[in-house]
Amino acid sequence: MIELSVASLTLWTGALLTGLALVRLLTVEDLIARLIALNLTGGGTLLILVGLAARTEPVDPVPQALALTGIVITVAFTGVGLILVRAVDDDERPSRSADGRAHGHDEEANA
Amino acid sequence: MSPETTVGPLQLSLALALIVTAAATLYSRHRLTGVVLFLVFGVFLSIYWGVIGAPDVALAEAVIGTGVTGALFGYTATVMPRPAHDRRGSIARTIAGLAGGAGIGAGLGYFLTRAAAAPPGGSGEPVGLTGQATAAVPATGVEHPITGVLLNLRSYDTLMEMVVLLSAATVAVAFAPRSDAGSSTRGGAPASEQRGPAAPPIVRGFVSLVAPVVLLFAAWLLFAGSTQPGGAFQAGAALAAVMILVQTSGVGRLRIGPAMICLLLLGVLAFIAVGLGGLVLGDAWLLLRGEHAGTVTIALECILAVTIGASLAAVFLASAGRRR
Amino acid sequence: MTLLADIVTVLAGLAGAGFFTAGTLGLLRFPDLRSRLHALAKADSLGLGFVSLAVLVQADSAGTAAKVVLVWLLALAAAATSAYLLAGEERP
Amino acid sequence: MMQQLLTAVPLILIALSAAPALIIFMLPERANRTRVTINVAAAALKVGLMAAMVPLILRTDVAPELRIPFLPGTDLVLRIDSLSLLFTLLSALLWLVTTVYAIGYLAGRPNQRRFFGFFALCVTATVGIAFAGNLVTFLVFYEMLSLVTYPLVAHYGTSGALAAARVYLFYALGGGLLVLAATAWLTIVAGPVEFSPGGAEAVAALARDHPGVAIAIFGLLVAGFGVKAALFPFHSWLPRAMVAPAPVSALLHAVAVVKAGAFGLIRVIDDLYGVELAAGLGVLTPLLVVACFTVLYGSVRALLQDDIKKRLAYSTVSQVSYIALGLSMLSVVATTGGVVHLVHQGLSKITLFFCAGLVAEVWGIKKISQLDGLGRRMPLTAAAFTAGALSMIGIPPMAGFISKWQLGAGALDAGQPWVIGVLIGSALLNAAYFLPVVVRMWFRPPAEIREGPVENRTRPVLEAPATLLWPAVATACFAIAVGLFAGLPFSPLDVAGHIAERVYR
Amino acid sequence: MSALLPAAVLLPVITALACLALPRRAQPISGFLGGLASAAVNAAVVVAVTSHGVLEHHMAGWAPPLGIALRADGLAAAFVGLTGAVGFATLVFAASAEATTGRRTGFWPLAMLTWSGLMGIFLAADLFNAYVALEVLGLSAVGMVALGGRGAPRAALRYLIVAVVGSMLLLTAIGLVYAATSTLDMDLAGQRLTAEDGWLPLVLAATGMGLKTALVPMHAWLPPAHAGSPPAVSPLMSALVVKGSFYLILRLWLDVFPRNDAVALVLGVLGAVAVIWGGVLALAQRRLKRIVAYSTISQVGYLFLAFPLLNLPGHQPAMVSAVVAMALAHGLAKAAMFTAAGALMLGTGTDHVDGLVGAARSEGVLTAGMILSAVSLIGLPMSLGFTAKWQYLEVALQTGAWWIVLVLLTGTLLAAGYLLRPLAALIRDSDTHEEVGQAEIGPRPAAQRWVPLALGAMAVGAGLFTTDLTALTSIGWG
Repeated sequence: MIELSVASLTLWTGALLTGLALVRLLTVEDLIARLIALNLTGGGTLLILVGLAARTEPVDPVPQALALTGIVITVAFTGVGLILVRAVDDDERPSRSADGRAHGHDEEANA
Repeated sequence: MSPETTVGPLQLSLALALIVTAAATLYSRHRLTGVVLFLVFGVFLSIYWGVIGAPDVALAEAVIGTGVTGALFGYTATVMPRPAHDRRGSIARTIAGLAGGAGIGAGLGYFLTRAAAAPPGGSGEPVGLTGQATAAVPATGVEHPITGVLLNLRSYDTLMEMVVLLSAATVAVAFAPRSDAGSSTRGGAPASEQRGPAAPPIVRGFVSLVAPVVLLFAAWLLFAGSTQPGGAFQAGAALAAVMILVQTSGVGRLRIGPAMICLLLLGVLAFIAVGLGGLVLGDAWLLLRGEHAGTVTIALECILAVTIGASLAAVFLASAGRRR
Repeated sequence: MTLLADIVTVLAGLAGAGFFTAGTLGLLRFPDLRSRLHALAKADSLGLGFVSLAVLVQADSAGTAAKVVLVWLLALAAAATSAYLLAGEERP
Repeated sequence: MMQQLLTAVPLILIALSAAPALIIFMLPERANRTRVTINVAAAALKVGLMAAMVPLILRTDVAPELRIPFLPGTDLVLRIDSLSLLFTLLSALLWLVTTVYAIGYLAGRPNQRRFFGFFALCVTATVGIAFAGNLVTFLVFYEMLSLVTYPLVAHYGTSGALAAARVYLFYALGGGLLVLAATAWLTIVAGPVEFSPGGAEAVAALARDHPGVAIAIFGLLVAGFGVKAALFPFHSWLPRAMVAPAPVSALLHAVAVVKAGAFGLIRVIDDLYGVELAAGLGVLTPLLVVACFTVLYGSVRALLQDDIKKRLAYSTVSQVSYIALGLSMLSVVATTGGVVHLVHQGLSKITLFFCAGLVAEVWGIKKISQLDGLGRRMPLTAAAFTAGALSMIGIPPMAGFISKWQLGAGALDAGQPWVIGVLIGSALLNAAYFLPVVVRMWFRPPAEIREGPVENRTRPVLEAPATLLWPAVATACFAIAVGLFAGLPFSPLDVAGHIAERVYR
Repeated sequence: MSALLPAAVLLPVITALACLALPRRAQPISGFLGGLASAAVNAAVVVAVTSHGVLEHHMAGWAPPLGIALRADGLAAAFVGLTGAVGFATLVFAASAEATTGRRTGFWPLAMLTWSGLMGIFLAADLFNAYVALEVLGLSAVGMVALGGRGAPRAALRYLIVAVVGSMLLLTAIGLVYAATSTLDMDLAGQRLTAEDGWLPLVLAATGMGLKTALVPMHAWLPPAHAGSPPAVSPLMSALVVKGSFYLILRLWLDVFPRNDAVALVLGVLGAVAVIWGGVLALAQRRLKRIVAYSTISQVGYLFLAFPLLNLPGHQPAMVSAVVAMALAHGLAKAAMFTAAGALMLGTGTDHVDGLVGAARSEGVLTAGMILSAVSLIGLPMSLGFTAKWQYLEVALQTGAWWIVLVLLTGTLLAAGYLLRPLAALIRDSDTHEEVGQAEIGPRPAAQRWVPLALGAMAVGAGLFTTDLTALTSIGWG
């Protein structure tokens, strides 16, 4: 096969992934698709992170720990993102939604 | 699976598969196909991590990056009504998007490889901290280097990471569906959320079969973490999977109530307690050396796993709970 | 002993691959949801059985073997339940 | 102990004017009585303290000073020298008088708390400007003055008042910015520079090495201060700001704000560059030309105004330029004339503004054409107005004459005879726009008044209430006294002479 | 002594845990007490740094490059002090009324987590640890913004996406630095990083942090997020959260990345554009909170304007103290302005400028607070804003950067323009009844009156302590 070290393959995949996802992130307006693109960018960045540092024989444990932390942080952000998507959906859907309109006066004040 | 230094057919095909599924997910026509393709992408990515010799990251990607995130996306996409217009982007826009993305990716890749290829900073010592890290791991009371780094060498990172999860959980508590808005019920909400249609027997059977196995798997992951890939995060995610399964199948009903909130607090509190203990006994925060370091780490991991599971479940409830 | 194991692995592997392809073909060709479910559930589960057999033989310790079998059983249960649910959705 | 006491004096004086402001802001709106007592007591105390300081400062030439670390390299310096003493004495005296006048004028009107609070803050700023020992401290109080006078100009809250106040603020802030840029540049090029009589040697060194930079900085400073001193291109905010209540126009636009600009010019020309150095750089002649032009331009515009306060405003524009005129001539007598005109113009102009306020308040007269026969209706006010007007024209023995005489002598001494022509011309113009008013007041039958309070119209003689009338009369008497007793020691002329001599030493 | 540093990061977390456990009624009390304790610890850190110099704590006993270190030098201590002061004042403001914290629970725990994230960034000496702290800050800030009224969740979502993209750019930069220097500790990386390795991570990190600090081309997300969030959240966002990502790029610029004039010039020019464009946009706004939000964009421009001057040899200590003074001045003044705006909005029900006419008559103290903060934001004398601009001017004039002098002066006039218009409306009380009707303000609790005044007074009063601030900032500096 073409001589290409694992590290640079990971690097290239990560870079391409991040590029693709970043462009789509800026163009799509459906919120869930945007969050998916965000996750893909996260995956791409972690690939780059480990790809950059993966040139020692047993892959260097420190970047792996960083990648692990990155994954957990991405899931935390995605979770909050989805909660907000639901909140946006409740706000902008004209039909009544289950959680009542508290603080009417505070409501239009912040419009 | 010791990683070959040169790229074999498996790695190449996986890399290609990753790029193709990513493109398909990003430019999928409907929201649900996007989510399903995202799951497929997650599976490929997990395998890819395993193949290039990062088993821990592979496991984490599988359980958290694909498992829990997939569940979150899946349920939120299905519960939310489909938007009026679906994403009817024209072919030309898709091609342009793909070309643009590939261009930026190629540019980034070119610069990154050039930077990575350059010999590391003149100090000439072996690249990365592999040597020093593996040398220091025995002192942490845990054999597996990754867990050693995560829970001892750089335990402060993990503590801050737990704070990130705590923050997500707090947002979940704030946005919990009114009926089970945890400890701060403000006035009775309208009809409390019913359980939905009674679960069909086969589902109940499936859940009662699979749930214990996954719980066992979570426990195994936790304890395996000290010697081989595994650890608190993966175990926590498995726990969350069980909770999500129970909630969605309707077998049981979870609320973000005082019990759940207590679980949310436990992990960070325990970590800070260990940190304080390290300061009092040793002379630095989070100091964990000596013979009983291993047992303390394991105990801490158990609590962390429970909290991570509870946090992810809370986020699931807040985002995917039925509104009507 | 290992020669026999290798032969079993190759054969079981090929059989598994064959069943998977059959399942996918079924998915593409069959007209409605139920027949597709039928093809997928059966062919893929069988295919997975063969693949796990192929891996089972190579397993170095009883523990790993038990885990592979566990994987297969869980996959079976999951396939059955999801097929049932999907079928249930589209009541005529 | 003596030295320690001395350093505390500047701080005490500033605190003396700042404290009433804070207290007034704390008091509720209706606490009129306490507010009045605080104001008058603080003003009287300050005048007393300043008067006690005069012999001490002039004779023993000690300059109490206070340093507070402020910026890396430059400190906040508060120093009392003879010039700051003269200016503070003037502002303290007129603050007392105007406070009495304002209490009468605003009785029964809303928002008095805000008015008197910012009024006291404005005087604090003026005192701060007087005591400033270096350009940075001067700038701090200069900008504070702009900010604090904004609510006073916008006091009535009408859209007209707000528009005028906004114009005023932007002119003032623009001026402040020019001074900020110049100060920063000067500090970098010549290091932290302090005011010292006869000019700072660091500035002299700068002028020697790169005169271009020194001239540019001088230009910026003069432009920055010229805005408040209402020099020609920057004067248009002054007439527009006449929309403010009478006490505000009186104190601010006759004494505090306008004089702050003039005071800035004195500090720059006398205490920063030094007159000889400035002359050497050739920057004085352009300033002289601008000053002369403003003098004439102000007088001509005043001639065309029918509204009393507008006419007085343009007269201020021209009169303040006399000070600039005096400063930009290389002679001790001219500088003395410039400095002493600061006091004389203040006293005379405040009398005129007081009378304008009186007339508007009692009879509702705003136009000059309605002033016929005022002598019969309000004899005392008319008399005070006449005294002020004569002083402005420069008729002996009034205060105005003394300073114009000095300026004339200075012009001869400095070898610029054409300036005398300008002085005579402007005196004629002053006469042209003041004398008809005086004549109209005394020798014309009283015109019938349409607007204004109805019940007053029929009454033959109606003087303003005491609190309004006596301040006007008092300042008129001061103007006369200052003119008559100019020769005495410790008179404004004597102090100005003392200052001028030290500049030329 | 150095054990104070982790305590400063973890104490807010413990308070957040307490607040999460308590019902909404009890949260203000526990939050207030926690805030008090955290502010005390912050003050202790500042005092410790002034007396003992640079503090360093190796977490878990491992020294860098293996372990993580927390380090507090003068620069960090200044920002720690700012967080203590503004954070505590805002918590007092939030405790005054439940309406200030938005319509959902969750303000108190999220506010304390934001505080902890900020401390994590200011005290970080490890690159990846700074990234994780930035994430703590980002996520809790997104949570807080989302507590607002109708448009808040959408603004929060947009802010979330901006925060994640910014962090990923930073993560890539950290990966590159690690690849080049095999260490994550900032000082060690700074020593080993060479110029040709250093430019790409610098560009990525600068873009990422520029995005999170809303530098001009990437500023569109800030106004809806800061203006739409609840009254108690906006001051935290504009005064502190924005400073977190700026501090990070400043720290990386000074400690890690080698000198790069091209990037410095680009950041400087973008800063200049931000000052002007932010000012112009603020002029066009009709709602008070939006004016203050766009003012943040303009003031952030000042911070980035310093980068071209930070690079020049010999001027670095002076310029660092200038940037710190500007950041602190903006922090204090902006917190005062937003708390005052929030209080006015709660009082009159709207934050439209015409709806606030004549509010000064009944809310004199509040208006005084706004006037003082306007003085500092415009940079009028005596205020910390003035002394900061003065230090900028001095360095700019010494190095002949005339365009920076011009931007500083125009910025001052613009700030005067967009700040004085709302203030004029407040002061204007149309007793002559020819104007728009008078605004009736519901009675404001004491905290909502005195917090803006206290913060405004600090913003102006701090001007007198500029020499002490310069001394503090230069601790631990070459």
